Amino acid sequence: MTTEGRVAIRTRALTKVFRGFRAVDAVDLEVREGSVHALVGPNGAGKTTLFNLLTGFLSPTSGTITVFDEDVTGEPPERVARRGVARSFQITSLFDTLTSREHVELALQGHGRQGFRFWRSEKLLGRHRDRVDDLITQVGLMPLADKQAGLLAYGQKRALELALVLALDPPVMLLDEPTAGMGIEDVDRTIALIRRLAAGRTVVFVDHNMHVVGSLADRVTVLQQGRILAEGDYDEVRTDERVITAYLGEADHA
Amino acid sequence: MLEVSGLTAWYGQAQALHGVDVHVNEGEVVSLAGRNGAGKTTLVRCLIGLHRQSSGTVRLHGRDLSTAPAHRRARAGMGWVQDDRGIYASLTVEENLRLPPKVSDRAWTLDQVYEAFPVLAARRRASGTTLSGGEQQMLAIARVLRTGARLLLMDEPSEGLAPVVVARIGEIIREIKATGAGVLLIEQNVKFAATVADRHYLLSQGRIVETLDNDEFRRRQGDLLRYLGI
Amino acid sequence: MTVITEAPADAPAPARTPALRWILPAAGLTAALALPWLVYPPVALDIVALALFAIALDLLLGYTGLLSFGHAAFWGSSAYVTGLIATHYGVPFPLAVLGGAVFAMILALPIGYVSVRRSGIYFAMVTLAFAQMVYFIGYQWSDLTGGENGLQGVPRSFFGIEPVETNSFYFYYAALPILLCGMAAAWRIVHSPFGRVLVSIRDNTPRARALGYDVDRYKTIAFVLSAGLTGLAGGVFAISHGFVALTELHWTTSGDVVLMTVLGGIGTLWGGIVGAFLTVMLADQLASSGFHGIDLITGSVFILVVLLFRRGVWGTVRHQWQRRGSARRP
Amino acid sequence: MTAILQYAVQGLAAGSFYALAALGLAVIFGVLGVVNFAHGAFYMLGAVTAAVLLDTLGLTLWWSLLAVPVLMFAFGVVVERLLVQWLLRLDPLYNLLLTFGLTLVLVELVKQRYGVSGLPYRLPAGLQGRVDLAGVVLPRYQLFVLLFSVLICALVWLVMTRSRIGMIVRAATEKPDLARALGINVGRWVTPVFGFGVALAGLAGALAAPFRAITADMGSNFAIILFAVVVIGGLGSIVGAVVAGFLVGLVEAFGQAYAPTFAQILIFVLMALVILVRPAGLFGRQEATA
Amino acid sequence: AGAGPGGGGGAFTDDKLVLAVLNDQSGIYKDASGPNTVKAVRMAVADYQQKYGDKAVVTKIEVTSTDHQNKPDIANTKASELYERGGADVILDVPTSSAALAVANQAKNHKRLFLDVSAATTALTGAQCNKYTFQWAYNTYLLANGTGKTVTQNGGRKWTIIYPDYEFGQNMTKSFTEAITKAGGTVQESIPTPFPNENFATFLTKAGSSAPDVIGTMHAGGDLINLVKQFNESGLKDDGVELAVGLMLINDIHSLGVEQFAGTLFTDPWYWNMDAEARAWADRFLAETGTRPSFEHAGNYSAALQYLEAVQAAGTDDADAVIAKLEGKKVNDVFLRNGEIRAQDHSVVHDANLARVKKPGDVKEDWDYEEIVTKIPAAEGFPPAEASGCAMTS
Ligand SMILES: Nc1ncnc2c1ncn2[C@@H]1O[C@H](COP(=O)(O)OP(=O)(O)OP(=O)(O)O)[C@@H](O)[C@H]1O
Ligand SMILES: Nc1ncnc2c1ncn2[C@@H]1O[C@H](COP(=O)(O)OP(=O)(O)OP(=O)(O)O)[C@@H](O)[C@H]1O
Ligand SMILES: [Mg+2]
Ligand SMILES: [Mg+2]
Repeated sequence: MTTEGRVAIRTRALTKVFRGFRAVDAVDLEVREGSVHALVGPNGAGKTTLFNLLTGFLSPTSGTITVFDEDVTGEPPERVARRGVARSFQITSLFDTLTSREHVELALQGHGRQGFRFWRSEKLLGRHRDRVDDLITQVGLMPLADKQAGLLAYGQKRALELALVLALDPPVMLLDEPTAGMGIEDVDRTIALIRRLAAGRTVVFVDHNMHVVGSLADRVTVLQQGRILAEGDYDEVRTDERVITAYLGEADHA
Repeated sequence: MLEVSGLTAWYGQAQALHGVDVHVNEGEVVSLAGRNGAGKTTLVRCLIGLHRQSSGTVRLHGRDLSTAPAHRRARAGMGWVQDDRGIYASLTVEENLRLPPKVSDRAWTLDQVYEAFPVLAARRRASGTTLSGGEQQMLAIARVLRTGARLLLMDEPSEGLAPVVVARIGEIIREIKATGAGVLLIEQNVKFAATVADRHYLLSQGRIVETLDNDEFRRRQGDLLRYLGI
Repeated sequence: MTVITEAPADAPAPARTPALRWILPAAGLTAALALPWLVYPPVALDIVALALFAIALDLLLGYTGLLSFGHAAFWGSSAYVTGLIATHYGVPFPLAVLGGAVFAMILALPIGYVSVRRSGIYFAMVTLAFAQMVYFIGYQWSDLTGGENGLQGVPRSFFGIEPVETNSFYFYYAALPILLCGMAAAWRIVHSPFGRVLVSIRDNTPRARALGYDVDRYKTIAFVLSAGLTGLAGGVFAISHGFVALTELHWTTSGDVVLMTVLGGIGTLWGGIVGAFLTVMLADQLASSGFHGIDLITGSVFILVVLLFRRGVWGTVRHQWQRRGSARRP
Repeated sequence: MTAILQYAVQGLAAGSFYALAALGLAVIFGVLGVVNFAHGAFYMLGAVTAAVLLDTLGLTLWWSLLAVPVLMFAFGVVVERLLVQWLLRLDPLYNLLLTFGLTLVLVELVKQRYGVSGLPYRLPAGLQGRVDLAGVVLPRYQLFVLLFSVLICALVWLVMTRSRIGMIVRAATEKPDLARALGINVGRWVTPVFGFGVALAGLAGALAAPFRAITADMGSNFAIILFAVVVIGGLGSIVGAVVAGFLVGLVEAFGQAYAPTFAQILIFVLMALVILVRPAGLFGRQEATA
Repeated sequence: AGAGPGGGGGAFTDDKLVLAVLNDQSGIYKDASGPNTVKAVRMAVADYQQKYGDKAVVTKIEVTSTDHQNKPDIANTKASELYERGGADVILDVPTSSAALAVANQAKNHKRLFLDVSAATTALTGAQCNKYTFQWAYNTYLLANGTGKTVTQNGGRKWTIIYPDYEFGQNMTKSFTEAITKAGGTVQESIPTPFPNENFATFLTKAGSSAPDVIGTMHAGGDLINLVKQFNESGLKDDGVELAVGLMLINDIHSLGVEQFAGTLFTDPWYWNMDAEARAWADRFLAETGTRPSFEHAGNYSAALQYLEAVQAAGTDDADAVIAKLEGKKVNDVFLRNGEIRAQDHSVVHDANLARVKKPGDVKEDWDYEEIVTKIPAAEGFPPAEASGCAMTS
């Protein structure tokens, strides 16, 4: 708990308006360094929009974003990514003609500006082989490592999506519904994986699976209609009356 | 109402389905479970007529639809909720709802839809794909209800939905069932599947390996989890 | 060579046997050396120059997913600059060509910088618009370019080596290395870490950005590199012909070269050579065949290729080869 | 002052051709996702057809304005069934290339059949002469062209945005598979829409016959400007195509009046500016992420 | 010269003479010269053979035809190939100035003849002239001087010129302005237009606003037709404004119809119905091709015929010897009236005509479109040799 004081991501009065519709409305979010922070809320609460703002895919209507106390408001996605903030996508987003292996290589070479070396051979990338194999094994795609991503089944794509983020080895990871579309066994494996990787990193994730939220999150922020409805640890939030009516419903959610 | 026998499907030279036999009765909800890549999506795409590299017979209400094109199958009463939702960006929410033709007199009216999903009413003029992931899922379900299809093929309808909404969808499925329609439900969420479905097919590597009724399914949950990874 | 556009489903891209890796370039080189014995040397040179042009275009189209409908701007402006340098400074032609290529790259920088912000059909339109502007400048600035009449009488000086300067047969061999270097450069770019990034941008731009790639920068660099190679080809072309016509800047030139690329096969590099060869030979044969209406044939070929052999000539051959290859390996 | 007014009306009249043809281009793009490079050739065919009808059957412009769109519609249907439909699911690039090839063929065929110097055409008497509107003297025909095309544009816009047909057509093109699965017979819609877009281009051509050179090449330069028009208006945007069509007409007219040397390049400068400031065009839907 | 060495022999490379027509057989110049030019050249060969019979110095004469598709690069490569591999002794025609200039360069490099007919740029006989290149039929100076001067003298004093803003149009405008001013008229305004261009409404409004007697247009081909149509529609004609055209071919009138052009003034270097001799040849041409000849067809016939005569006189196909026979020769034939092949600049000067397009009612037969207003003597139509700017080196 020594790292307590540092804040990985902080937003101040962050607002995004789409043609008069306030998708994110004056959100003050604080994510501590080293924590695993869950973002939950009803559909359309603004979670993905908030992710898009944090990663530069949308620029805010007003408000500021800082990453480790540096202002990143309005920076383009690649800049934000190079500051060590990596994200996964809720709707799967891969390179259809590249194989799983090439995906991971691509993510790995991003560092160190190797990407601009148009005069070098791509065999240069062979040096990452061990890490690539390791990452692909971790997400369980080893048998499919040389299959083009466009030909994978949905769940397999989700796994690859995760591998890509892991490959960036980022200090801050933003995961948008990392377990959506996975079977329970895979979900549990993914939870274990995320937990393992979370050590020494900051993770923000969105998930509708309360099992996942419960097993991973140190802290939970509940959004509703673009605003923060509640915040606290899992048990606090889960028993919060407002959260139950707005989001969880009456049923039992283990 | 739906009888499928000997359904086989390929992707190029890779066989994705091996002689699948499935049937759904009127007023019955049947779930189809299996781990990622088992062939669930492929199966429903074959049923609706979008995966052409397949063979086997598909009958609906005794009518042979094996060679019918997709739009004919839809007219015959099949409704499909796509796994990636398939919302039209070039249409507004309301246009998305108005689009499908009515195939039976049980088709939902716009009012019914808006009552069941108030979010959609609020965003009716928005372009379809500006909705959030979960809202799009609701729209996709609502859109099929607008046709009044007698057999619904739902590919992971609860994915990405807030628990309250999942519960609401469970209710809707039961309502539909009460009207005598049949539902073939693909679900990863075992709990949800167990609460709405009457019968369960387990699909593994393109084959139906078991058919279970609800009690059995509940009883063997833990065992199935390990065995099939669902 | 890894397969980029259309790999056979399921089969991992078959590894090239080492023998094949050498056979193909060797065969290509032999063909290039033999060409002026088989066809009229200036025509042979047109083929090789346009092949490099098509390859440069493929670098953008096939590997970055950007269809430029304005590459004539770089081809033509390099031709003019090369011609002007050769006329006014009398330097050996490779130097003049280099000057032209550098100019094309300088010109491509602002154009690329602006254009790559758009993709798909918009990119094609923006590049077309810029090319029209360049055409217009070439057109209006007739003191420099000779306007409609073209830049006539470009000398072909080469260290005073008489045969090269006056005989197009020897000139071909003097110019060939420049063009081959250009092709080798294109090959290298495609098979570099940089090339890998280009492909990822083509497939899914937002995702590439999320991985930290400054997409616009990559595209701009690709654009400038492509323009440079195009310029190299345009410069040699100008020297070979001894004059530069305004048509080199016209959008139809861009269109012709897109045809060559598609005909040969998008995303194959080698296809550019095949496409250029077929197109040039076709035009050349038809010119003296007594058949009037070359566009009838060009157009029909275009339609047939797009409808029936979308992979292009080279792409289809390669595809068949790989199918056979993977069938043999169970 | 009257000069300015005069230029404005002339610009709008010239813009009518762009607006009509661009409308067809936009409908085709919006609905099929096809960038129809052959649109200029269809415009040319419209004019040639009008000239041939006059020459062989003695059909005057009035009849041509009816007959040409009908014939061109049929022609468009044939082209779609024969060629375009095979590429609908692929990258729009392929159809761009296909129609590029088609343009070459069509232009060449007309050259072979009717030569290169052009075909004669005569205006019906009712449209000859000039009208004087408060000091602005205009050829009567220009005025007619302007009013006629505004009318057509408004009609098309109504159909595409307000009718069920428009909705179905948009859906069928965005996700044809899904539309099928929803019970819509996609094949039935796409073809007529393509034919309709072609008919609009043909109509513009017929309208141009009395005061443009009717040659095989008349469409090639026109097509390039047409692309600028739809890009300015926003590809696939119906209102955008029309507004941009008239706008480009105006820019052209005033450019010609006050900076003749730069008149043509002005349009491309305008296009570049629009794309930079509003990437999706004046009326286009913004792309997902910039 | 008289009878040369009879029946050929070593004086001819490959024992034959090759006349190569290089022109646009598919593009915009197809109708004006194109394939029918080849037939005209064949007619010249036949006439030569008939005239000399056994005395002809060469028996084997070939006429080849090549399509440059209106692309200067192709013209350039093809010219070089024709000289090097096709055994061409002379290249004929070559429309489009840039193509003709490139071919002239090849002629110079290969030391073989090039007789330009269809390209009008004065550069061929001016700054870029060379020993092996001749310009046979016309140039921009002739067009300007013919039309500009004569129309002004006939009363059209106030001019407005509309011209396409490129080399050809600019040169024409300059030449016209000089000619008009010299004849005592004024050019009130010269309006450049883009090229190519379809919409001339604005330009015509502008041109009409200064109430000129004559609007002069320097456009050609499709642009010319656009302009004429829109001129007619603008009603300027009713205000008494005349239209004078810089370059017009009879095919333009044919395709657009006389009524659109009726009354238009222009310079025609040669008209098929201008006299009995021309008409007789035009009848033969009609029998061969099914249409009436343009001046370019006749020009090519003349160039081929005079070339053959010079070969006959020289007794060889050696270019330098043939040129020696051509230079300074005074000629009269079907096409050339008071013709002279000037040695100084290789411009072939001759009398031309100022023509007016007939009214539909006056047309008596097909292609009977022109009425000759006056003759333009060679000395007035062409610039004096000293003024050409040609420094004839080889
Ligand atoms: N377009 C395709 N080409 C080749 N193979 C494919 C294609 N689509 C799917 N497959 C393969 O077919 C198999 C079945 O895929 P399908 O999408 O039906 O699985 P699923 O059971 O729906 O999985 P998920 O739960 O992940 O959605 C998988 O192994 C997948 O890799
Ligand atoms: N580009 C856009 N234009 C207009 N409205 C938008 C746009 N993007 C998102 N919205 C709206 O903003 C709201 C928040 O969307 P967002 O995707 O952030 O929700 P979410 O919390 O991620 O929901 P889910 O859990 O369903 O994915 C939604 O109502 C959506 O319709
Ligand atoms: Mg979301
Ligand atoms: Mg699935």
